[in-house]
Amino acid sequence: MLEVTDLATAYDGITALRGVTLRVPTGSMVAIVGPNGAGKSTLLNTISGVLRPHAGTVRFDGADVTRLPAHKVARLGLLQVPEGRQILGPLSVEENLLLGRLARGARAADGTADDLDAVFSLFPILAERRRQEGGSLSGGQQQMLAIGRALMGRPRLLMLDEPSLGLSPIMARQVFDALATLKARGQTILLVEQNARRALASTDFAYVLEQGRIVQEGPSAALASDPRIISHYLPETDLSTS
Amino acid sequence: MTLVFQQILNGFVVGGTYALFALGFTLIFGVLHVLNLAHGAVFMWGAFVGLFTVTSLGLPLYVAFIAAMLAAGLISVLVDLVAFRPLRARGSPEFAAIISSIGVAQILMSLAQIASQTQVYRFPFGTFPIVFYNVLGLRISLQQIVIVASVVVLVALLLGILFATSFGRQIRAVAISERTAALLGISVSNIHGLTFFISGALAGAAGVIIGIAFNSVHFLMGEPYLLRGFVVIILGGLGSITGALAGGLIFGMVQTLSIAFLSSALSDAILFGMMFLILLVRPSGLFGALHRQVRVVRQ
Amino acid sequence: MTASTLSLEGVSRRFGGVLAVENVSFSVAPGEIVGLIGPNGAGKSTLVNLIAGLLRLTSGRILLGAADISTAEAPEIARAGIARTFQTVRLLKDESVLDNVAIGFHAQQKSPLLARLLALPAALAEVRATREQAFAILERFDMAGFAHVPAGALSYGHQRRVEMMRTLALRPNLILLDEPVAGMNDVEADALGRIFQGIAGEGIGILLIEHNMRFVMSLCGRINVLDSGRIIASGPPAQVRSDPAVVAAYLGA
Amino acid sequence: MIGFVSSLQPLGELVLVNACLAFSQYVVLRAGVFSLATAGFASLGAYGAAILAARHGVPMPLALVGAGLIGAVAGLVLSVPLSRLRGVYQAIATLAFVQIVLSLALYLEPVTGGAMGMNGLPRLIGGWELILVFGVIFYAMLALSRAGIGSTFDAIRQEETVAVSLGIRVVDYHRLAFALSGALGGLGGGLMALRNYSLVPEDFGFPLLIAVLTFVVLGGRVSPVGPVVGAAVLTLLPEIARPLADYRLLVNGVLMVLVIIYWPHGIVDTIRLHLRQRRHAVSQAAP
Repeated sequence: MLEVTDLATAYDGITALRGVTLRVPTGSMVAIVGPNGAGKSTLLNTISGVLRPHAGTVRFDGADVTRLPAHKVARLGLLQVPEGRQILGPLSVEENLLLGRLARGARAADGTADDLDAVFSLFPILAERRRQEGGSLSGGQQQMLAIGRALMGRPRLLMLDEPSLGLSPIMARQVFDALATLKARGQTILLVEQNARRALASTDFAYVLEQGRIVQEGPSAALASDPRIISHYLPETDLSTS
Repeated sequence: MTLVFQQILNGFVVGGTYALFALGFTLIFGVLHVLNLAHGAVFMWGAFVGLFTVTSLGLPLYVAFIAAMLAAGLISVLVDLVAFRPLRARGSPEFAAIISSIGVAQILMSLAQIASQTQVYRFPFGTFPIVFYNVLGLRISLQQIVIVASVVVLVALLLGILFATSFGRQIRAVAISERTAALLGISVSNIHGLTFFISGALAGAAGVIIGIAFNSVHFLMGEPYLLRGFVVIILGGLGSITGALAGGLIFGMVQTLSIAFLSSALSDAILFGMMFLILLVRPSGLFGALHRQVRVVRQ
Repeated sequence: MTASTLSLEGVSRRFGGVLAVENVSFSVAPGEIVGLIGPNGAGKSTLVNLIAGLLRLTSGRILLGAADISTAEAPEIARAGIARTFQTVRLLKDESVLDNVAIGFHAQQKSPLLARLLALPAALAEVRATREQAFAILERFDMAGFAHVPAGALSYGHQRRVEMMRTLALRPNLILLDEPVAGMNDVEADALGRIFQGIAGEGIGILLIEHNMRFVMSLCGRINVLDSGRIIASGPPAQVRSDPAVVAAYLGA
Repeated sequence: MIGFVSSLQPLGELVLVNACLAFSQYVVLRAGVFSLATAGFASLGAYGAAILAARHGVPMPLALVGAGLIGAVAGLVLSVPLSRLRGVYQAIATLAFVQIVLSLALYLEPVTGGAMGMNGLPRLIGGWELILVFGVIFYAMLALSRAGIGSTFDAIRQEETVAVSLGIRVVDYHRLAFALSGALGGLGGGLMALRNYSLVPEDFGFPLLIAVLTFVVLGGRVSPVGPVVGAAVLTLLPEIARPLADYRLLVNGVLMVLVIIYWPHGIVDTIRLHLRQRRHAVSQAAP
């Protein structure tokens, strides 16, 4: 569904991505793991059209979307849940969700109420808080709202940037449970995570990004048991203590 | 005592027109975070279009009103295209945006000067029937009633668009975060254009109303309104819709009362002094809106 | 400037309802390189801004030697001897490399304002002397050939160096480095690391905030690990990297 | 030939007066202060000089010094609250200052002559005096650039957070910029008053504010040559290209938009940066 080929992006004068190539097949859940500052967010933002690459291509469902502006990429159903959630704070929970519907564009015009209900059944807390300002929610609830908002746009590919960032372990687990539910329904997902163990446990395939390059790739289960992966995060860690 | 109430009433009407002018001014700041110093010139062109629709085309006033709103809306979109969009593409600082909007204001004023041959125009006698009513001892003209009514309708329309339509939601989303809006599939540049159109249309309406109320339309009429518009939006808080409304009304009252009981020269000193004080004590305005962070002292 | 120890005592900072930094205590002695690591959003930048005088403390104290600098404003912190670099390089892009370094000497200017306003000989002599000192720093960093190049035209690695030189011009006794090797490859990072070691060798304390674990581990004598605003581990690299709390914070429980 | 030159003299004088006002705007913009107060300072200086010279018979040089002092004091007073504000807030607050001065000039009729202004003022300043005053100011501006204050201003304007981290007391420098701007603005106003025969409040309103701003935007905000070039071009252009005179406002507007979009550093600084880059390119090619 998504094919990224030889992507290179410079950002703030730093070359943040160098020759990144990856694929996300339809129906799969793929992780990109790597340390802070490896270029993971830059990669998602380049795919989303927020940043312009200076080399390489992004193809989505066969169409070249490399130089498409962000809103057009979103309207194709390539939706990103950005890092730090980016809830529109002064708007209500429901307004945030309704805005998410715009990305659906011409793809489907029916079933509005159903979509809201679907989000509310996945995250019941949002139904309770639907009239509240988005900014008044807790971090975990905001993450749920951000995911729900993207789902309103009926994403063909859902990209998440660090969905567990700053969440308590319980909240993070709830978020990942929701992702598992979505995956079970056939949702294609590209997940960026710093928390490698959690990411590898819930995905099919994973890429390791370091200093803007893919340094390793493989089935998530295989990577999870690869001691070298863990060494990317904590060099020379004695595995017996972890 | 009646005199005071009469002045308060007059101030209320004047304040309504200021609010109408300032709403578009503050809307652009709220959404795009730039000051559009061409807003006064757009307002002036609205008045001219309204006037020519009545005098040259002989059409009724309500048509002139709509024509002025449409024309001023389109001029305002042009202002965005010429003055702001090229700078936005480059990420230029707010200084540049202010300068380029002053430049465009001068171009618009100069064109009006050439078109009007520096003359002061008036709406023909009888464009608006002169009728007065006495209510509780106060004199109210039909004109004042229509002014207040149209301000109320336009404000209701604006609030309706902003808070009850999908377009309004998109405008508010862009105001909060352009990047998040784009990731949700909102075309940020279209929303900017729409915002400028609404802002210009409001200015156009204000232009016709003020052109009739003071029975004078000329190429320099935008400047004093722009300056007073500053006071209104600072009183209410830069970028705040309700603030612009309240600020407009306060401004109208203070101005009318101070002219009536002190002097017109002192009135400006009082109003601008008020604005100066607000900026020092509460830069976010009486009703609190955007407040840009300043990092010279520990926060 | 006499070297003195930076100490944080129970420093906290609240934003709205959230404690971004909670009861943080540690110290950086002269000549010591201390690491501060932690996942994204752990509160590292907040901590830097608290020390540098850009944010107000909610509670706790920050001392430099015996002096309490908790409420001092940023320019006074700099004059007290704490210099800093920024996460993204911030240079005066249109000015020459030499001018960018020379401005670092600002706090040491002695000629009175009037002399400078009128460009009296004493003031001009001071400007010349400052430029010579700046040039000496350039030579030391092997950048003399770039003295008159606009800083914005340099490569990223060189811009980082200019920033470092400007920081040294302040003659600090402590330097806060905010992710100095972000976006660099290992070779570039190691080159910069050797410069840091040289600086520390002169008795200047360094607080190194960094993502790059390998870099931090190789350079620091002590490391503090921040997670959700709290210090969860503190000690020499070997001890920190086998600490279960640290492993959990980075890899997930 | 002599007739032609003598017809140019008033124009040349106007350029010099405008350049003084442009320097008042330049000094604040260079320090990263978005002040539009120059027109207000000029108004205070003009009335001050006129009252001192015409009513109290103070000699011309002293009246000019008085005008500069009045402006400097006003700038200093204004800087106390305004160094806390930034950007558009600073701009709007100084705009309010200009309007307050303007309406007080209208209101205080016994002192200022109100809307009728002051008429029949003696013409105490001619070409040579102007050249002398301009020379002194230009020297002061050069001094500012050479003795380190200019580069401190540049640092504050471009990266305030960095400036602060280097121990630069930004508030002090903003005060200095306001005071200098006040002094230069007051002096410029004094020059206007002492060579114009008459004085009305509208001379110091929004149009002057915009004109002065245009000088600096067009000329450049860093090199002290910039404001002079800006003032000269905009003062002479309508006179040299006579057909343009009727479209002065239009030409100004178009110039402003084009310059800020395509040459955001202004004429002089763009050329300066370009030359430096070229020189650097040459020195790199031939090491």
